[in-house]
Amino acid sequence: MNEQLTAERMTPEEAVAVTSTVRVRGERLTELPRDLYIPPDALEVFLEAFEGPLDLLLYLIRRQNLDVRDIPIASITRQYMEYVELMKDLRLELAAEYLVMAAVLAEIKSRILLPRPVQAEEEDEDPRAELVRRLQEYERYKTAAENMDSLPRMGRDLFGASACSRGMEAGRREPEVSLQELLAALADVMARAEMFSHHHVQRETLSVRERMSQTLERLSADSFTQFHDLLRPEEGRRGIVVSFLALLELIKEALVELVQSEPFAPIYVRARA
Amino acid sequence: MNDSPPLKHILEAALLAAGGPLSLDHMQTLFAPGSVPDKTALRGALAQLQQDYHGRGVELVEVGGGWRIQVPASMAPWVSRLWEEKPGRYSRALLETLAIIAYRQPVTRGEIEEIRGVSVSTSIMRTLQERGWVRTLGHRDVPGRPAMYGTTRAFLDHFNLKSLDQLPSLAELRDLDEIHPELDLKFPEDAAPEAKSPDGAVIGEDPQER
Amino acid sequence: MNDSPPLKHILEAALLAAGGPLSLDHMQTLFAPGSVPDKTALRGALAQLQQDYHGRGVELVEVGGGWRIQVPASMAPWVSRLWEEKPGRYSRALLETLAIIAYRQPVTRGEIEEIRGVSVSTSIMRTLQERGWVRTLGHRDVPGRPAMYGTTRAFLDHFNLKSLDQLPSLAELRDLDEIHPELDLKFPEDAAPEAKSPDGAVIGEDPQER
Repeated sequence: MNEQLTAERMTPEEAVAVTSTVRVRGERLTELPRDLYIPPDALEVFLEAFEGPLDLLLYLIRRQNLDVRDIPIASITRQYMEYVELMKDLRLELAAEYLVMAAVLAEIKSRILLPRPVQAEEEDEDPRAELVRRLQEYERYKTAAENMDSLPRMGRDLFGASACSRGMEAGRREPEVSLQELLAALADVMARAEMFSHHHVQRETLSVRERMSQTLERLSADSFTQFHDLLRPEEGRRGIVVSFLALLELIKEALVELVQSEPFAPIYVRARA
Repeated sequence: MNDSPPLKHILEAALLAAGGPLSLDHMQTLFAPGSVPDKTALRGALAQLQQDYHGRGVELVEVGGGWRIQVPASMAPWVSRLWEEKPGRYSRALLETLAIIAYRQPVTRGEIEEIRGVSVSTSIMRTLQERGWVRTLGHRDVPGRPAMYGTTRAFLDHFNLKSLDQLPSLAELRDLDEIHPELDLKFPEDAAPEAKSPDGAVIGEDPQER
Repeated sequence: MNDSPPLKHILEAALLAAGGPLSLDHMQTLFAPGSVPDKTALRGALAQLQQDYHGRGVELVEVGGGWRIQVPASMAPWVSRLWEEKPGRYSRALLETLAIIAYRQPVTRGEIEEIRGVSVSTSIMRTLQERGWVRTLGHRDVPGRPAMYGTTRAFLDHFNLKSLDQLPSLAELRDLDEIHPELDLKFPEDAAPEAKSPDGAVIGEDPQER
């Protein structure tokens, strides 16, 4: 596990475990801040490992096994300033936030040092309260981030499972059409046809049209079909009339021809080739 | 590694995580030195897996590149819908053509064009036939022998009609705007401008429209 | 569809062909109209699959985006060797930012910076959005109209979570004054003071407090 550690993941404690010689701007660093036991060389990595002033403060407090709510402001402030000075010396990109925090600490320290009237003590909020709240708030998300990092996650602990499905390309789904759409389209075209063309769309009996289609389909150009085969008695009188009208319409439109060899002989029908 | 899972389950996991074929050599690289199964063992485990998958939603096959877990062809009816595109829409031209065929069948393409005032693209006729709503009934016995079109049983089924009779008559259609004011039927002046070129010439359809 | 395969095998095929989570709604679209299983049936078949996979090289889990077949962590020692490259680690800055967004959403960049005490780099926000884990939910109606961020379904999927509820709970904030009463504790009955302020009131964890 250790060799996988990167600077960003290295905790200060882990950084402390490494040792060699520390150099600042090419010169040996002779004077280290008090309480700052820094592994030489790892110093820069160590300082960069902090995610900001709150993180640094938390480290200083935790290192002494103290409760966040019981910060010894004086000593923590001193230690904090030493780190900040060191960061300046190392010319680490020192975020302005570190300096803002230094000011906050100095302010708290001064308020604690100032003597306060005994009566006022109960009403006055502990000057550390706001800082403690922020530290706690930060720490809970810092912990949440660590917890989140330990959740099993895809690509590291878990892997997607997939099977080859080549050859099962997407079928295209056919568009849906409602009857209303169809009728609206026809109404449109009719309106246009009436205005613009000589063509007259007449009132039609659709059953005749339909039967014309059916009849045509049954007929072939190569052979004759008996006329009475086109009529289906089981459809009743109306059905026969419709079939007959369809046939007449087909004859009128010269789509079929009739053949009868002699009067009363069977009538044959065939499609016009 | 005493409680290492069965070899076939390790191979199952690896094949599914890989999502593609793994050779026996590649499979061997997954194991820590000292616990690499030989190829006979691998083949044995793969044969077991193959048996486990019998009749399931996946199958294990040997392909050129090694062994692969794949979805059997029998699952295609469901699986292919995974990537189905959202249904598109038919163009106005197609709907008008379909409506004319339904009401005027048997009808030739020329007659449809005459009614619509614009040409009917081949792609529209092909789409309607591919969809199974329109078929060729025969050919009219005039020069050029144009095909005559009519609607099909599938057309009736789609629109939930028992017969064409159930379509409103043209006369009723004229009052459609009263029956369904929401359809907002247009007067010719407002109608699709494609139908009107200044000289009344037939304007071709947009080849893109379906 | 009389000889349609068992539902669980169809789902197995679809989930493995998809290679990612499928919602119940999406599963239903795989079936032909008239033979769409209801969600109870789907859940039943998924439960059976889950059982079938018990102790195998794969598992079926429910995550934010739906149901997914995945290779369990127990197989990682072998399966992770499939790829030369190890998965990248996330920086603490990224993880902390992500944690704050996950637990505090909707949250602005300014609020994240306030909690962390440092500025949040633009590249972190961009990385989180490019991975599809974080998205803009809207803009806070204050000067500058800063964007509010929240996590996505892809975030849940990546971290193997069904919903945000499944995230480990946040540590409680404790009051500064508690530390002093604690020193006086003598009996266990008085223990568990964490939740109490000196006057006995329960200190709620108000996420909005600040």
